[in-house]
Amino acid sequence: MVQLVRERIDAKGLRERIARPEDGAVVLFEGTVRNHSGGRTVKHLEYHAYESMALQQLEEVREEALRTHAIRDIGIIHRLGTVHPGECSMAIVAVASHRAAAFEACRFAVDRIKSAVPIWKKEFYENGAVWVEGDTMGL
Amino acid sequence: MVQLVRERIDAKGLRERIARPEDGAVVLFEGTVRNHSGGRTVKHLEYHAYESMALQQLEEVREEALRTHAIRDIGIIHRLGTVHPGECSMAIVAVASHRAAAFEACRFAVDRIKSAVPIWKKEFYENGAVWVEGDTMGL
Amino acid sequence: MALRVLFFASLADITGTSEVELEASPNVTIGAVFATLAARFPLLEPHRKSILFARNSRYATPDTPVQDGDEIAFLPPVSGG
Amino acid sequence: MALRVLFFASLADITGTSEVELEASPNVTIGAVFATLAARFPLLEPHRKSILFARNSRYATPDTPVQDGDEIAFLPPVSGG
Repeated sequence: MVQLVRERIDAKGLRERIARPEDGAVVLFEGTVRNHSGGRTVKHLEYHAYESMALQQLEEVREEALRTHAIRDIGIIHRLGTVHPGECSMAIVAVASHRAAAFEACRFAVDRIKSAVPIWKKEFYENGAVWVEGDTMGL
Repeated sequence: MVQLVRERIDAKGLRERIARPEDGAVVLFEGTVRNHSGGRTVKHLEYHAYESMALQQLEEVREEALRTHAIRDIGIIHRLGTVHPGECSMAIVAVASHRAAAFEACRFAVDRIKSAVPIWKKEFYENGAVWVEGDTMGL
Repeated sequence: MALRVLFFASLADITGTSEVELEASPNVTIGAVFATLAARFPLLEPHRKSILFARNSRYATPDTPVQDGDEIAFLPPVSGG
Repeated sequence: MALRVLFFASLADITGTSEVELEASPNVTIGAVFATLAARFPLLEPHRKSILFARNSRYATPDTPVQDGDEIAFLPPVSGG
């Protein structure tokens, strides 16, 4: 399950949809919007995406995580539009029999998303806003 | 915050108590009871603890995680008593500015708890029950 | 042949548009499409090295050939998560 | 001197009790307390190597001296989480 949403991310709902009684470990990662960045107070962020491509790429990240880690399932939700400090911009839930795979797959997915999925954030301050640009060296 | 509880663990509540708007990454680990173990169907588990010592040890794990990882906070809840398949037996939430520390601290805490905190589980099957014994080599 | 070209995030700010329609000659590559647009939007050129290219929602390289009806996208370094 | 000795999990099953009161001579160690109890509960002995010791809710070693009023605990390998 991969999703782009414009409303608040329901991380608990994602966990409930993904986890089953045969799983022994659930790892949930939430990226949350920080109220400061580079010494400036952040009022909010705006997330934009190349949506059709972002969904395909998220699905590829999901499939690669399933292929390369001993997990049973992994789900990803990324939020788009305006997100305020303290709110969740991305949630990933990985479930597995054992914790090592769940931790590693979750981390793998975050790293891949941050380097390969066409989503961008703009930080809004008291005065002004800038597009944050990541590092694509790893791609 | 470390806790031993006898009712269902409220992982979302834990997350909400621990995370603040200055955090950028939230990692939640849930150990969940599997419905099978070594080829046998598990009806339920029973967790017992040396409670006074377990609380002290959990607090030490928490403090060690805070000392050795760049996290802002970490909270741990472990359940005692009867726990059914699919239910959460332990939840750990680590929050940090950046995800690497949150992932590593959470994993560190799980590993330490499983090797150092005086809690034991007994698995109950259709017929019979056994105490599970961990590996204390790492202590 | 007709192409649809998409600009995202900072590149849309630079060009002042998120989308242009482009008439291109056959057998052109994505790199050539970029050169054409960099001539029209000179502020694009300094970003060339960091831009990622996509063709029909898939990552592509500058030497990927384009076909009639393709959707070409220019992507600045991503920053989701 | 008077000690309280606690058995947990499988060790409580083996001894049939989770707690015993013990009268011990002064300057005795936890290892000596274990030996006394292994004589009373012979099924304990084979577990000696895997048992962890605690004194007043803190991990201790077999050569830790015990004092009057101490709570000594014998812990099988833990399996929480």
